[in-house]
Amino acid sequence: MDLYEYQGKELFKRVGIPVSEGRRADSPQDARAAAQELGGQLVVKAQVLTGGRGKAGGVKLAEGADDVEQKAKDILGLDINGHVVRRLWIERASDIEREYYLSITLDRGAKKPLFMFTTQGGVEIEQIAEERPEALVRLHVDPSEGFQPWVARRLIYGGGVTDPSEQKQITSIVEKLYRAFVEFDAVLCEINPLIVTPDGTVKALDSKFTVDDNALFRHPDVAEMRDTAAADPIEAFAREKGVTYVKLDGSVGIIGNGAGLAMSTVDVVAHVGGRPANFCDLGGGGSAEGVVDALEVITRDPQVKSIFFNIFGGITRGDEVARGILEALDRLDMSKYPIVVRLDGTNAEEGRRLLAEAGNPNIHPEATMLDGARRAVELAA
Amino acid sequence: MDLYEYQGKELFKRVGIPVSEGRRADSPQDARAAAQELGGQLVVKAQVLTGGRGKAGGVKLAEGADDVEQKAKDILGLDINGHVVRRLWIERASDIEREYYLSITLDRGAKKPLFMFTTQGGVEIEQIAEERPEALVRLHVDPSEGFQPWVARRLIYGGGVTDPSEQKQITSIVEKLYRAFVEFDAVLCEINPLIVTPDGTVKALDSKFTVDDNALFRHPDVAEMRDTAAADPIEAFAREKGVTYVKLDGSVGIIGNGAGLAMSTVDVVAHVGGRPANFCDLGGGGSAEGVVDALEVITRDPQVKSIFFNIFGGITRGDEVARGILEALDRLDMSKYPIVVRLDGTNAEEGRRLLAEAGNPNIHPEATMLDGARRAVELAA
Amino acid sequence: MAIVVDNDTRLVVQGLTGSEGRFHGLRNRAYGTNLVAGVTPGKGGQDVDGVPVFDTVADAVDKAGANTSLIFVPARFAGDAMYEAIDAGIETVICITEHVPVHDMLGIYTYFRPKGVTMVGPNCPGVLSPGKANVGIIPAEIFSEGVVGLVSRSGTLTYQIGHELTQLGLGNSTIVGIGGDPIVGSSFIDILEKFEADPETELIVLVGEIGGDEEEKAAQYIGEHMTTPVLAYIAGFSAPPGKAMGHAGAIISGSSGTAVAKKEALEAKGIEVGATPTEVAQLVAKRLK
Amino acid sequence: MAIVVDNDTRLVVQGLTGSEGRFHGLRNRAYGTNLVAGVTPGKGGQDVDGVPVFDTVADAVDKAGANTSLIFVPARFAGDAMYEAIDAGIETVICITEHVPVHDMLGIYTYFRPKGVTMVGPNCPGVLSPGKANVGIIPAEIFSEGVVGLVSRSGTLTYQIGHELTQLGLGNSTIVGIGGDPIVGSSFIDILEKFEADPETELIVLVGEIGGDEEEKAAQYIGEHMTTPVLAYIAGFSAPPGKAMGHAGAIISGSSGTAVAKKEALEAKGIEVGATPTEVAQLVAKRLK
Repeated sequence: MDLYEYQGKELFKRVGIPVSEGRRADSPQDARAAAQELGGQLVVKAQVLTGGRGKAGGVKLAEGADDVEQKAKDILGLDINGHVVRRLWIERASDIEREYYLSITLDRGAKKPLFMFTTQGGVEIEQIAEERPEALVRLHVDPSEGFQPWVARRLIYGGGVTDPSEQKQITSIVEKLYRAFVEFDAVLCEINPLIVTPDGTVKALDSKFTVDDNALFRHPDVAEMRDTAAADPIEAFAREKGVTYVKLDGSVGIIGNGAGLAMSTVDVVAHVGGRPANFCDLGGGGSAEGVVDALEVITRDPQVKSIFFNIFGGITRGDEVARGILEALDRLDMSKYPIVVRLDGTNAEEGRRLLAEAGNPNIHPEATMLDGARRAVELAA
Repeated sequence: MDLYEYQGKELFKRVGIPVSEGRRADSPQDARAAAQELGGQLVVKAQVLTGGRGKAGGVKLAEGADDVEQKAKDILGLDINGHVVRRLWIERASDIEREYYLSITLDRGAKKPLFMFTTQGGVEIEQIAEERPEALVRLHVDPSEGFQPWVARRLIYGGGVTDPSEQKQITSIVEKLYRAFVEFDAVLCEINPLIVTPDGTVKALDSKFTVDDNALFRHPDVAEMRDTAAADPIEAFAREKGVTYVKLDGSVGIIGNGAGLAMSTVDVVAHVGGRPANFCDLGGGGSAEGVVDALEVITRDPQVKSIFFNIFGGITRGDEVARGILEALDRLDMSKYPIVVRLDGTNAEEGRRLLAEAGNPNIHPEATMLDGARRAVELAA
Repeated sequence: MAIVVDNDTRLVVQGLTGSEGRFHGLRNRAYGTNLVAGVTPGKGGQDVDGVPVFDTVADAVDKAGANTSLIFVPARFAGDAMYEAIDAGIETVICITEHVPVHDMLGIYTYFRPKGVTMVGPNCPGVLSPGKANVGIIPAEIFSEGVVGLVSRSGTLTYQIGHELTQLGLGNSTIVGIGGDPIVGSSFIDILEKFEADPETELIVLVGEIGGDEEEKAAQYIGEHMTTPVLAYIAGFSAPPGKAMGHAGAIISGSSGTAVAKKEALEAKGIEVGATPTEVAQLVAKRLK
Repeated sequence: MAIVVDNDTRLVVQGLTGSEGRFHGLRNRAYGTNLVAGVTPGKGGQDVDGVPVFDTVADAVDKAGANTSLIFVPARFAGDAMYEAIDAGIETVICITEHVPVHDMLGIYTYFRPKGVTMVGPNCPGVLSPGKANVGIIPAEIFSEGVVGLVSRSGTLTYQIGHELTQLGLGNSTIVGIGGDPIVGSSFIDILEKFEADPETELIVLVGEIGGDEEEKAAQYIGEHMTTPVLAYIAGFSAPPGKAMGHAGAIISGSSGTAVAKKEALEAKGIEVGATPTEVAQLVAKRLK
């Protein structure tokens, strides 16, 4: 789960990483109130879960209630890489002497957290990694060792920070960032830029914070931060129903069990000339109720013309899937969707029997994945 | 550093292990006030850093201010295994249905923390370990794994706890005891007995808590718990001066550098027929000031007749030791003590030269440890 | 021979009394797997269709001689269950549970690796050595004994490919679903190493998917260390670019991670990559002819 | 040959710019040890009598080729320094610092053991291979080259016994002070194993003291695994019984831990135990005659 800048900064604050004071604003009126409360020179920042908002006009300096309200009006509603701005973060403007970059992320290759730090901020960090890799210090932390002060020293001295006060402040931020990473079950905590002000104060001017979805049960307060309104409405509905769903742009609705098979089904539908409408993974459980939910999600997409169930049972049982399909046909208005069903694996025979007995003309059984894909593509035409 | 029962319970409370409410009392008047505050049936418990206080009459039930005051009078001043009772802990009496035993300690052999648990409480735990080892569950925790719930399950099911409420309470206590062990840098946390009351509540009725002296810098609040008055006055003075000193019962004062050499010097003095007055380790640093302090400590013991310096320099330098001895002769009244000095190792030659130049008749140089020991024994006769 | 599970497997199911644990545990037993015990705290002394249940894995090891554990407990208890199995002396730990927090796995991975334990999963379908033992949720009836080793990050995709092989009359030595999570106990390379050492395995099918760089690393490893031929399938060519993990993620993985990048990395080492599961099975058949 | 330190040692001193670090580091160099670097955060780029100082151990490894570290930093920073050395790829870490918290060592011990690093200390005098290298605070001038391996929990007692040997014309292959703390990087057994494998070492003197059960375990190990003869000395026969560690301590160590118990355990395996340092030296002389 990706957090907005202001949410990540809230978590930074909790572990003691210095950030600027600010207020959230969802409307020009909110922005005006925030300006009155905070006073002085402010920055109005679009809160979107994507990069490049600066170039897109999503970050503006302002001073005074009128100016802030106007800038808020300008920014709210902007479309930044397909994300519509609905929230703002109004914070005290900071003078910037230097810009650094600091992050910790889960390196799944090394199976260790990885710190990255450079004092060559202000440009795209990927560019530095590419062009001047020696300027980017990378350092793994062994999870069984945990954070030790030498880790901060390697970053600081490796990055060429020489001012003792800066060294001290960054050391403390590095330690706290590690704590945030572990305590909040993060997979990414990024400060870009980490700035030094003219009076020598080091602080986080932005935040990129991603928390492991699987660990949200340990962090109900973080889970509540999710902005369900920001997502695609069908994807939001899918999340609500507990269905793994990604919208694509075609006409063949696809339901598979297991991410791999579902992905492969999307590939095969494309391979035989069809256009997949979505990726939808029933997941491991695959109860009848889950099947109904999945169908309800998929049929919200008006582009869908046919539906392809590609099920290879393991922990998912073919009879449960069949029951779910029949239940959905009962409860939902599914009359306009031809449903191609390919069932194999655990209790598949029983499932095929149940479907055959139902005798619904909209159900088209197919014996193989490839044949199922072809049939679904035909039926969507 | 060993903590009193009530201090250990204070730390238990901080991590959430249930204990009875109580008050510390250093006088019968304190005890009366505590009784008035707490009310009901109480236990007056001697606070001493030794076992067997129950058998020695150091724990008594009492009810009402008069009774508690009287019991406090009875117990204060008792000598329990050489420890004079100066503090009491007055706590609410607990009804006991069953007595268990739970501890975690540093197993230096395995280099791991070791949990021990038995439901066969109420008798000496060493006896159970000896006679019915199968009734004592022992379980190491891997420090890199940390506490995991299965550890508590192994203890509970291994010990035969079957009541679900008890299982739940003990699981929570096991986890918290581990936390106390780690967070307070303990080498021992023992709950004996861990009781179950007739209404099924599990709590710690006693505590034995030992904190690593080397980690006290991380726990200034725990360091302040030290009862300097309880120690032998010379040992207390030694601690104050930062000198490692153990009083023995003889006449030859011994100063060595390093615990091994100091211990071996004590052995060799005994081996050649002398009676060592003490064990005193100058430690690694061995500055001139440290030497003066050590001499000041040792000469507080009226039994001391002669002093044997046995120094083999490594990090300790012979010239520093010599300077310390000369300094002490200058500043302290050392005229009645013949000092046998054996110097070898780092800068020993320089040290021997300094002592020779001083020409003090009380200084008796010797070339070997064995000769030094013999000479010191002669001079103490 | 076979790898990971075989006739010497003495299985304990952690969570045997739960509905999934019971269903698949007994199914594994019905297949012929030597299911010796179940573990459910508080249910020690009971039995599940004749299989003794213990309170702890240590009891299952001491009293029933278990050497392999299959984990079916809910995600928030799965880390604890894995540690319990490892510390009880279980040699092979197979965790089916999905949604295990990645920080839990970070600790467990670091912990178990130096101990020489074999761990598969979490979020995996388990391991099947046809004719010998089935440990997990793989529907064994679609596989037959044979010479093809199969290793996959995806469960159901594995069944699909195994199924296609069976249709062509080809069998498997062992099928290993390593799981799709960011951190799993055994990587492609760990399993490839075992297959390489298995005289029964004559050819290996590697089934990968988008994300991470395990397929790229496997390609490198195969090029450097393996003589057994390997074929591959990658899922996710039509997947939309994933949501950005911030700059740091991009820097770590570089251009790797896409299906195309994985395909290219494999082909650069001479490993054929099939376009569909059906095509992979056909390629295998051609090679083994 | 020799063990732990020798002519291949390339030494970095962590804390070289401190007074103890400087004194002993330069003394080690004067003895002939190849001192290649010092580390003091913030003093990178300086030098100590010509020895380059770096900010991090990683720099000392990369730029000066250090393979052995000698740690002289204060106790509260020693754990960090040990981790830094291990993770920088240092092969041999020798920590002189005393008063390191035991929980710090618990973590470090668990961490470094599977990595194959050699660690000696903390709270130890270091390691001296006469004629080759001296790493630590052992006064090298009292030792000479020879065939006696010396391993001891006590620093100064080691010097005493080495001194007695020298008086009798006997020299040492290597002198290892393992340190007296409850948890140290190398146990008696770790060092005995190295001596056993060292063709230059013809006889070993083990110097123990009261507390713990490392001497008892060493006796067992010697009986089972060693052909090189071992003699021993134990300090602390006149020590008063230590303050009780509560019941748990007594249960763990049983009756072991006293000087008498250690002496008996050693003698039960045929290992002679001298009554004084002088007597041990005489026993060695007799054996080597």
